[in-house]
Amino acid sequence: MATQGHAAAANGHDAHGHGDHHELSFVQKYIFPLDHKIIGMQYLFTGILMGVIGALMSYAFRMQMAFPGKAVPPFGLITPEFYNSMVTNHGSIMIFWFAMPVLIAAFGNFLIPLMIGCDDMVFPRVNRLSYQIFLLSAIVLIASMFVPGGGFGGAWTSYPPLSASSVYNQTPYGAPMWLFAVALEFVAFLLGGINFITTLMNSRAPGMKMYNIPIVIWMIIIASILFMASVGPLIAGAVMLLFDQTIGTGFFDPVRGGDPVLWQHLFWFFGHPEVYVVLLPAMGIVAEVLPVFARKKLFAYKTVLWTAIATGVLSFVVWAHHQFVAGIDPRMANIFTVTTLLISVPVTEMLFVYIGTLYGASIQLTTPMLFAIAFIAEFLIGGVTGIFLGASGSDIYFHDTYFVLAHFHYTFIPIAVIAVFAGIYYWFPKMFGRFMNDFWGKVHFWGTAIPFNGIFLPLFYTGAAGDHRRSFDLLNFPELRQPNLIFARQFATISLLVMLGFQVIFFINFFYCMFRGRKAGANPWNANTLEWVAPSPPPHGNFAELPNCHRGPYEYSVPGRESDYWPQNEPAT
Amino acid sequence: MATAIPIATQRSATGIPTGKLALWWVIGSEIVIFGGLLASYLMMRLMYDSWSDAASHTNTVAGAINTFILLTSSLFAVLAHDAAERGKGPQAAGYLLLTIGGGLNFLVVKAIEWTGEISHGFTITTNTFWSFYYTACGLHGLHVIGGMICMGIIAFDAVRGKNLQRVEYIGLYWHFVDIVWIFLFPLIYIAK
Amino acid sequence: MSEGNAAHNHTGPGHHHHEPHAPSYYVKIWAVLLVLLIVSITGPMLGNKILTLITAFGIAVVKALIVAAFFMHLNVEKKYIWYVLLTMLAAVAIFYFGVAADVQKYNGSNWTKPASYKYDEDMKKAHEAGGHGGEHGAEHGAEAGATHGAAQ
Amino acid sequence: MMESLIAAASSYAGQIDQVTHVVAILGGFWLLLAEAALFYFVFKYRRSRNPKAEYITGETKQQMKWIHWPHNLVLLCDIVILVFAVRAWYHVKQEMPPIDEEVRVVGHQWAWEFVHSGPDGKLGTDDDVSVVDELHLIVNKTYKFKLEAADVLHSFSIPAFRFKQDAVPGRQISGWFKPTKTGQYDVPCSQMCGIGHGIMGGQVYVHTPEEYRQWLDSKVPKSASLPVKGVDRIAMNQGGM
Repeated sequence: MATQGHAAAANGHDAHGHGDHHELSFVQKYIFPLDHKIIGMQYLFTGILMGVIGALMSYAFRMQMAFPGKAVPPFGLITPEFYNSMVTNHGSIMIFWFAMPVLIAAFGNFLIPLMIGCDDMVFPRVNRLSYQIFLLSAIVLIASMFVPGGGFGGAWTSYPPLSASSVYNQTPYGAPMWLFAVALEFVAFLLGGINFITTLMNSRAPGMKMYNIPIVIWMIIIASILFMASVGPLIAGAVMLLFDQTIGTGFFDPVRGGDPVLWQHLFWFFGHPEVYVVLLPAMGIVAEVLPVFARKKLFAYKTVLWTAIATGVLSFVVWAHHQFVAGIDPRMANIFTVTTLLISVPVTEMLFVYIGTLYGASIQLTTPMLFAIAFIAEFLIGGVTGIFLGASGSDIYFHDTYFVLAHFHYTFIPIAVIAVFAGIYYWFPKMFGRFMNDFWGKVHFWGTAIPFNGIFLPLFYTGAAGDHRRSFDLLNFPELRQPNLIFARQFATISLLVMLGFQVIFFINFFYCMFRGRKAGANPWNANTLEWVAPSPPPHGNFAELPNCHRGPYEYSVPGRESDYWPQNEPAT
Repeated sequence: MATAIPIATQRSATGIPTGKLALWWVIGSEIVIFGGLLASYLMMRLMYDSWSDAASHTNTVAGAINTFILLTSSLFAVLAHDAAERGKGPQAAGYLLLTIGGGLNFLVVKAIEWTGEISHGFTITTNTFWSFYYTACGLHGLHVIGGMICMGIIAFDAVRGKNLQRVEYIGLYWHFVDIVWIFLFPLIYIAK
Repeated sequence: MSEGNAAHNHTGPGHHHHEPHAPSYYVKIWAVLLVLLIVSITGPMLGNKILTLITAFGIAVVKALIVAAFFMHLNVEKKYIWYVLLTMLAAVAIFYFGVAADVQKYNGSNWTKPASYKYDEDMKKAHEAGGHGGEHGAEHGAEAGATHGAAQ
Repeated sequence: MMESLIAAASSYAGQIDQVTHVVAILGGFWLLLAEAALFYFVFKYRRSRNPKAEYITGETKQQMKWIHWPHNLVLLCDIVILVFAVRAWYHVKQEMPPIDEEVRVVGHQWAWEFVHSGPDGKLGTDDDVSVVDELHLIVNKTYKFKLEAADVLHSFSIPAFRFKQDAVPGRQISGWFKPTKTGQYDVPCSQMCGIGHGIMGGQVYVHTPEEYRQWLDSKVPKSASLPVKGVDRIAMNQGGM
């Protein structure tokens, strides 16, 4: 490979390049860092904080759903405006300010340089800028809920004309601020994505060929490319909608020549690939955790990689299934049904590969492994229920019901919560040089995985019985006043409270073990990938000596070897 | 603050320098942004017969002059790259300044053109054709301004022979902005 | 040490440099571009719609390709840069063809767009009524927006 | 399965439920199979029972079969689902069967306006009966609706008919339904339409022809000339059934 020449030369000035990094002040190191790991932490903590805010919002509106008209401490009576704003911002936060920063930005920043064996991202300052823009976007979003008129309440899809005019949405400041925050966030992730892609393409350890790259890195890169190729129209659309809101253009006003359906397309052309933008990194995390604790090579590496790429390509031609009944031409819906059902093939294939990895394995049920297995088990449900919605015929009924809501929470919670926990428990020793407590980790696991089903299984039922989304009081509709539906809603809400309660254990465990946990060595899990070569936690510059790569990342239990793992950097003897 | 360059930045597994590779991805992401906007415009332009009447009010002469200016500034940008390639920093900086001059000219023509249109009552809210007109040209204009600022900084370094490879990168960006205009020109000014 | 020197000093095996051209080479390409520009401006004067489309958009594509190939040096760049750019263009094309069926038409299977039809008619009338469709259009727009909001 | 959750009161409710059931059976099969395999492996290959893992690359032809066969079978299931789904979709959204009556539906913030064709059976005439949040239909008649939105997006949804269509400002979207069971059903708005989205819901009353005529009589002003023709038409259609 052409690189090896340079990289070897570059390794020469390693000592020089990083010698002067030790005298950084606290502010330089943690507030304005250039180190990819610290920036990853910033994304992780900001993302989790936003996730907690989003979860508290779900508490507010789930209480209203279960006990309509009762005061919800500490919010008091939930007004429709407040309800709409909570629903809208919950959706936006969980996807744009929780799932994306944690799955792509936090894990991407932390893992990419470590796992491909180099000392940092290629553009540390762009990386820092990307976080700062992201932080600004989060601040703008939070602020948008406290301006006169309240936060935007037009759903996270923000369909005009409702979102385009304060005459309709009653939030003259909330709506533009929401949109501005989203646009800023896109800019942050574009910068981050360019950094990720360039780093992977140019800065791999010598010897790391295409099929030696760990799956999680591939997934983050594919996700970044998907994001970059799909977000453009929505950035343009956000500018157009912002002009509609603020200076009175008519891009989406039919009377003035615009078209509301255009926004739907601009939004979902991005919105659907976005699902895979967060799904793929989660799949990647699971692909890292499974082989380590199964002590077994990942089944069919190349299949996983190519199915991921196929999923990415297909994700560009399925977007209109979100709009089947939204006013698009019904003939187009047939084309999009075909593509939507097709995309189930690579995704199921990926899941079968993961299940196949467990065949003949030697499974240690550690906390990260439990979460990884739970991801597969729960995501399967999310995937299968998606077919009801992708099949145009049944979508006529299920569209915009709680069935849809339960379906995508069955995909997003495994993605953004369960897989993220698997990743945090797994890489915690690398992040902080200490273990998290395994017992409390398992308590947290059962307290997350079981109540989660308690929330959303009842919602499949209520959705199939006709509960439609985003109504602040379903008792306004006679068909939805049946006692068993009311019970199901209450059951879901109580399960939510239980699940939220168990997260407290996680936070205590996390922060306690950050400082007091059992110390971990460089490679506590006996894993192969390059991040475990660096000390725990890795210093700025990561490796004492930059590693070379000699083999694929999943060579566990290779016959004829004494140890059951074979690190990527170990030369063949 | 310590500004040592990470080894990551200096590696080049693809054989393309890191900065240049990143710039190609920037251009890739810009293609979809402009592509989304222009595709939206094109759909409505093709649907509404009346938009050709609206388009007849655009100033073809100004558009043509601006195309000429941008093409010429692209020539200067590539000459700057050529000079940088030969290690002639000050000469490269000189060409960059000429490119910036082209950008300024472009903006001046644009300003005159917009002033005329606004004084005739064609503002961004007049109707959706003009909304697209101002949004697309405005977004493009912002790219011109951004490119000029970066070019100024790079020219400042280039005089002293520093960071000469960046002359090429900013040139790539400038050519891309030029290409966007090459498509805006027929879309807005010529097809009537 | 600056980033620039670091990256630029690489003349290792992977880093290719194309042959430097004389400035006159670029000037020649520029001259070709100018000729194309003149053709694209004069094209519409012939008054043939199809010819206009060819001279306007066909030439735009040619000009863009010339700038990309010779000024951006894509002719000597690694092939996969083309693939990256073409992928992005493909995304735009997919977007266009997926959306045009709804946005670019007045009607389709079981739907029509009366508002868009009326808008187009009004615009045409305004244009015929007076040279300055602009001011009229502005009033119309505001008025329409207001009635739209209030009447219903 | 679906009928036990919510009434099926239109001619195509059964067909849409059929799609749901096909998906449930095929999807359920794969779901159970995958979950069973997953938990069986986790149980069987846990460390205490199987201390040494096997080395399987999953890239030999023999091993790839385990991916390829499910791959092909999933594809086959997709095609089956596709056939059912597209048939139902075509029937509900693209076809326009011979119609008996027309009704105009307009979504407002935050109420439905239903314009019934009135005694003369034609929309757009003086005797149209416009009612807020009440849609009155005759059982076993095929209705064509013309759906509009006055301000923002709404979604005209009748769960008991298994029917849903968004109303888009600037567009007029048509479709049809044929109620098959008398009774009273919800017509919620199921697309976010602003603060009052949660209270926006009407009722559809599916009447027998006699009940419908009574309702219509109560709406038509006595002074209007007796619209014999319209009533006759209804009666005639009734006879023809």
